[in-house]
Amino acid sequence: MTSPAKAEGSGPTVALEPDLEPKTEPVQAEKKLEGRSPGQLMWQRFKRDRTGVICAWIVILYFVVALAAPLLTKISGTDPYTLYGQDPTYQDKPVLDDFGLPLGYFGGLSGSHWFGVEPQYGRDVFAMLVYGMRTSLYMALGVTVLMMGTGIVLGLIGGYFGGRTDYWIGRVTDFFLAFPQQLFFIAFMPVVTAFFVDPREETPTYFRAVAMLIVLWVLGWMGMARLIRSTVLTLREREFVEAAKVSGASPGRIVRKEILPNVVTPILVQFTYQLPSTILTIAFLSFAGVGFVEPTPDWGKLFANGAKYTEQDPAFIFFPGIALVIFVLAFNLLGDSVRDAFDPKSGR
Amino acid sequence: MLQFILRRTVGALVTLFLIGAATFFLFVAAPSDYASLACGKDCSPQRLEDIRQALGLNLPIAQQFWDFMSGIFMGRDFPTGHCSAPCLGQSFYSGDMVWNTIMDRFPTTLTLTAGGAVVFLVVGVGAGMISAYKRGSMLDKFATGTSMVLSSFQIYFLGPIVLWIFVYSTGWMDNPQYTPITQDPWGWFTGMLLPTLVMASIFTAQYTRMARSSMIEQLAEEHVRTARAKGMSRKYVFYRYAWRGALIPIVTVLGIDLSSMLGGAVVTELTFSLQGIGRLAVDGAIHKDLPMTMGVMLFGAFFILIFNILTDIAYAWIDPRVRLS
Amino acid sequence: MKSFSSRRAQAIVVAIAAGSLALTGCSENKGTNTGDNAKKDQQQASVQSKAVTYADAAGSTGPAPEIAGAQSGGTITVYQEAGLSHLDPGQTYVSDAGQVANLLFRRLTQFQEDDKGNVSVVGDLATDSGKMSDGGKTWTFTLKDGIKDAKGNAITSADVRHTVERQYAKFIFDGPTYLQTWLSGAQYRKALPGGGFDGKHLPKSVLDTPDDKTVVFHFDQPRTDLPQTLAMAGYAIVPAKDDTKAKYDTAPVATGPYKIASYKLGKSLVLTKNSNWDPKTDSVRHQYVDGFNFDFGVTESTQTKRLIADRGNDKNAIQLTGGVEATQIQDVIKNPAVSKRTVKGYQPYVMQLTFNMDRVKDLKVRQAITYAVNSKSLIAGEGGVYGGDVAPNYFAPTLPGYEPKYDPYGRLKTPQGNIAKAQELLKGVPAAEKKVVFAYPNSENGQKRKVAIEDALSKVGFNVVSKEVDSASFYEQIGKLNNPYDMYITGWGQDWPSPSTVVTPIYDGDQVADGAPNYAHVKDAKVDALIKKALNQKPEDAAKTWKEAEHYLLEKVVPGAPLWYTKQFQLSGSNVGGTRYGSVSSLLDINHLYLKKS
Amino acid sequence: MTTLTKTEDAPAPTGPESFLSVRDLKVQFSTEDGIVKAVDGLSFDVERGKTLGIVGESGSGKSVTNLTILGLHNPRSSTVDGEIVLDGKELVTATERELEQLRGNKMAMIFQDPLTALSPFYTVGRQLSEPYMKHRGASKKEARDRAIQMLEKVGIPQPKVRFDDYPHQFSGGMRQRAMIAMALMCDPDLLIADEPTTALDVTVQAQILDLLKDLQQEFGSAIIFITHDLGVISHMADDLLVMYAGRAVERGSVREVLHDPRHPYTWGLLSSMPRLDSDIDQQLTPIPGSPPSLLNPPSGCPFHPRCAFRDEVPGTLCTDVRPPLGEGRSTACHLTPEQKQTIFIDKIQPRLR
Repeated sequence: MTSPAKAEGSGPTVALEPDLEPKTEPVQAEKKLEGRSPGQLMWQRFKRDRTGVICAWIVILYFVVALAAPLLTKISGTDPYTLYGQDPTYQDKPVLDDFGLPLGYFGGLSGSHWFGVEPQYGRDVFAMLVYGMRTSLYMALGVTVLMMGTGIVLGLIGGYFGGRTDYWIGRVTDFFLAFPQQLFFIAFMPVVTAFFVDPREETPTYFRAVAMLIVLWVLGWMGMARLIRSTVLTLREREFVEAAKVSGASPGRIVRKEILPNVVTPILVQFTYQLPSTILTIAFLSFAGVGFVEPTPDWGKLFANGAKYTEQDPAFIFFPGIALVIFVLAFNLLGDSVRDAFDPKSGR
Repeated sequence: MLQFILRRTVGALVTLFLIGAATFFLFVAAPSDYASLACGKDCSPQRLEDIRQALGLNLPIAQQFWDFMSGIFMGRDFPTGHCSAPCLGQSFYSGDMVWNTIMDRFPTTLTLTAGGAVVFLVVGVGAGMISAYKRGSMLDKFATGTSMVLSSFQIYFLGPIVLWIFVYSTGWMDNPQYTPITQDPWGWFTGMLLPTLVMASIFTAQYTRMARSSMIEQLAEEHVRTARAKGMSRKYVFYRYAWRGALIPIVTVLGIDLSSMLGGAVVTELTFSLQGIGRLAVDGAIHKDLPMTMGVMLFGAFFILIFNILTDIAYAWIDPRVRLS
Repeated sequence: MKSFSSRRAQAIVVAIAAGSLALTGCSENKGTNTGDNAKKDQQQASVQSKAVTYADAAGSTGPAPEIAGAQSGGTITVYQEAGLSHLDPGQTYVSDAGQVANLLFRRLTQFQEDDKGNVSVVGDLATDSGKMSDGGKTWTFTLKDGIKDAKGNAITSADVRHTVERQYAKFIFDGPTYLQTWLSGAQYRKALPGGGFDGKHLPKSVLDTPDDKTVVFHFDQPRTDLPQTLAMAGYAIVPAKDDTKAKYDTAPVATGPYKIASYKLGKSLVLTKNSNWDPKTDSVRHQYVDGFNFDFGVTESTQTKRLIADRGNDKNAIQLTGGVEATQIQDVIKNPAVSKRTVKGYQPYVMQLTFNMDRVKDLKVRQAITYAVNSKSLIAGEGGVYGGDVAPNYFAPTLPGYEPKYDPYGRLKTPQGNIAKAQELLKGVPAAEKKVVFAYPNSENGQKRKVAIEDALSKVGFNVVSKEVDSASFYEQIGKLNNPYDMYITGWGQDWPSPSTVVTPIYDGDQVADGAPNYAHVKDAKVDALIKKALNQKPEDAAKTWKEAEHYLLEKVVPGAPLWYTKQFQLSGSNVGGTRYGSVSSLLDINHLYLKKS
Repeated sequence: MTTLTKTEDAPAPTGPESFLSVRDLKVQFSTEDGIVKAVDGLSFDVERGKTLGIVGESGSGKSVTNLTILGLHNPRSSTVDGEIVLDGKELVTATERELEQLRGNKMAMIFQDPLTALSPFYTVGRQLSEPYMKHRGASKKEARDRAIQMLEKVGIPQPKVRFDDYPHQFSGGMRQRAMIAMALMCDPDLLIADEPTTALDVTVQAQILDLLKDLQQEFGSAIIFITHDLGVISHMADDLLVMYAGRAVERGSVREVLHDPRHPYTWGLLSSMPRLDSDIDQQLTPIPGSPPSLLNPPSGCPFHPRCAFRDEVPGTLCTDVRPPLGEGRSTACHLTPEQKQTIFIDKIQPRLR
């Protein structure tokens, strides 16, 4: 028993809802009417929304480029670790001037360095960006999914059951919200490293990634939890939920089938906002010393370092910046399209 | 209602105590303490012992923690003088009373938060509502588009550019700094205008999109159509009926954002060289200044807990169906 | 189901907005040459490293020589990123509080610099730089007449004795400890636990005040550097009548040309003229400007931008200890109007890659690393040519006895590392010894240096394991005797211009203890003998012994690979006159300023 | 597509100008699957003081018609043409401002689902007084008294107390009564009741129907009563309109249509309704199949796929030509009047007995 605007008859919902967007091309072919599940309906609506599809492709492209980083750098013949500006073997082709700023046009743009070079060390920006995307995108995706998952589950439970459980979940959320995150970063990492890693061995990058994953996850889910809880609080009072209770549905089923579809909007809005900001939080963690250490390329850090050179060498911020802006755009537009396709009632 | 507030305040106090304990023991678990840091270059064990002795670091941890927490309510005496009721101890690094330092820096953070909130609520939520009201129009596309672009910028990127344009290259405005509103309201306004706008710009995007999507959702509700059927104008229905429903998610996020901003906006303060609470927290951590860190942390936690309670009360006020369990 | 048309339009609108992000920056950067500047630095360095002379009474009587074209009036704004940790002279050891102390407090002796850079020690409160007797074990100082503190009460020998004795009290823990350890040994606090407040005083055999005007110090061994030690800010006068113990740290009483009008900790400090300071008694300081407004919390990046823009009040602004931000050095150099408002010079610090000799026992490994390390990339991280210069040996350019040409490892010829020589040395060295654990502070700068070190050494065949250490407690962690690391970058600077404050603390065998600056744990009989010999010689022949010790260390012991000399590069407002580089403070000479138009 | 016969021109309005006349109303919604013709050429009249019942299965366009009268469709997603004249005022081309003056004032609507139709955020009293204050310019005090008076009239106990309660504190029946009170605040001339009693149990249903009846006498307002419950209509309405697939298929007075139905669909409706007096084992004969999709309605007579008597009509008339609906008492069916007469008497009437 879904929301009140019950689909009448087998065809698409007869428009009791006033706000359906006019479709430009009328349907020519005689379409055989066949029943379609909500999932298929959603997929159909999404496929028709061309901008949404383009953005989906862009986002997939980002993830593919990130994955194919080693391949791409083979083509460009550069790698994110060599210090082209300082390395004696590259003495013959200077890329930096005495102040450590890139020579030539637009930040040292050249045949071998497609996106120019980094001030001071002269590392190849293209290689750093591509490798950086690999670390940042997959880390951010992992963290955001974990954060969202915990937030949604706790938000749903807290909002739906109310009473004692809501009180205790609320207090736990408050505790973590008020938790001194910055202090935790500085104190957490050395303790964990000392515990797990032999003092004379280098801390492996995967260890840092896992540590950061845990830190961001433990300290990041509260916002989502509170947002979901607030939406569920009002939904819980709605009659169709009581009707489901009356019909003997188990709480789990009610939460999954009745409440979850109705909180999709805040989830998607928050998700499209959370992923890009996690990328930049990871950069902040690296500054605070918990995240990735210098030679590991990191998209957020590339963007943040670039910010210092905005006046002297704007090109250095241009490529990571543009890549981030495009990603955020595509990701947000994709979020909107998915949200519209998913939510029958509130079509744009 | 009163019973609810009482129960939640008790919960808040317990949480505050727990966070205090967590911070304290976290701080002690950190690799080094103030004494070893302040001991300086030629630090002999004797000198280390003197510093610890002078600052009371040689007392057992539980004792130190108890002194600190009891000091908040009953006040404490230090070699340099008594520290009255809300006493958060004496900073190791500067020797100043933590409460006075916080109160001295708080107006800056308050201005940033209040100013920022006004901007991102008026501009952000306003733009979100208008674009929901005029859905599909050019205004709607423009508002959503710019909000998306803005959300991808970051303060430490936007800040320097704004400063470069308005202060350094053109000199239209002088350097952003905080002058108390009581002394010179105009100076206060111009001094804090740029940092507040830049900080608000990051939040504006999120509020625009959230206001817009929840407004659209509310407009599709049945009771909105009933109101229209009663002859209420589209604008009246928009602001009276749909708006109330859309408030809930906005209030939730506002509660979290405001309380975190009041805890100090480190990046904005660093970019604009302002002396706010955020930098106190950073300095506290860098200098291993335990009382300062504890003080700033408890100060921030206080706001977070208060705003959480206020948000829950706001839910009940907005939607009468939500019982204050 | 947003219709295709409106959604696509929105995406285009936004793409245009994002496109505008492409800032200009298309002009070609051919790279300005800074070759000539480097040579000029070398000449200026040689000036800085001349030996310090001790002036007699003539050099110590005021008033200080007038600065050509100086005007009086106006207020100087002083920018500083971090707040001052102490104002109590007894607690002052770092350079920012030191500069403020130069304005506020007088001491027995003081450094005097002339325009040609010659440094001498003159009497400040004392009539001369002190009379030495029985081979340097006894020093006598007589106070000038008419010396008063800001409250107007005269300063007597009892105040000098109080200044020394209060250092023994518990509430003083952050200042220098040279004088106390010389007078009463390492556990000096036990000699006078009350710090002179409880009526008990140091015995006459240690510190004697025969009358109101004379003070006599007695030591167990010759202390030829005493006048330079007493010139440190840490030993500035604290009159007994004004001493408020722990509270003195935020409200000290001035004796110099300026006094504190208001002080908001970590935020602002306002200094105004001290009417009780008599110019005729002071041969060093001036009182041209009406006062100083210290503005704390302004980051180095913002300081540089404001001073380049030079708008409004920034015309009267200077930097306290901050320098031109590394990323903006090029903007300053390229613009002549801005470039002429700068002062630059060497700082006393020599950065070196110190080896933990308990672990890195093989001399050949240490020498190979000294050949292979890439100073040029490390300096690039510090901001290029104006951040630092390649260091061929252990003595800083600001140290008497500095030899610019002494370069046993060819660092000046191959700053980016001599790979061939290093590989040759490493032949036959087992793989286990080629694994080195490098500790670095976990800060932005620390991570940058790690990249340079790893890149250079891995080229030569070393397996570099880098371990990050909490940046706040870096020195404390590597200071432990049993630290698990093999090498770490450390910097050490002289406290006053004499090799004794460099060689002794870092390389003296019996200085090896937890927390002691001998991070390399050097225990070499020959070095210890040379140090003892030099400490007892007169400064002129001590210099030769110090040089011999340094050569022996660099060639035979190699406790550390010299990397680079740090340099200071400061900018000031266009209206600030009399700006010169103070070779003692290695900062802008704060006592030598005036405003052109007040 | 079917070959439409010349769409019948709107029959000229006969007799004196009726209070509400709807002429050839067409309402179309565009969805991503195509154009939905919710209402496809509907015409009817309502006289002042009279009740018009509209009957039909769900999906026949009943509710859409009445929302169109109030002009509540989103102009962006729906296209309305044809003519609606209320008391001389043309509504389809009226401006939003004019419509706002009429809604709640001259014409009011009672919605089907009382649970979601009232706003959860405001008290019932306030939602009632809003239209009164707007249209009558009444003060808060006057509106409050009026509202309490109306609540009492619709049979809600202690109206003064309940005035300040919230909708979720009302039971289903009470909420429907509040809805009705809200609609009647400004004594509307036209009252549209969209299945007002469906959500209620029988006893409350009867009270509501009597209430509407009394109010009609008192204010002389015209009522359009939409339902799919023939029992309710027989008690309530004066005239009856049977709708199918967005069109009227039979029109006439209640007596004529219920006792002498002439359209196969109406027969089906009547015979699928249980009667109190029929004996227990009397077989109910539901109409086979399900309502047509309005996306591409069946060719010719929309009912032909489910009509048991289409082979009685010679040739392929039923499947090709759409039967027109005449004026007054008429049905849209190709069967000749005699055929209708005989089929009804032989096959349908015995079942209804």
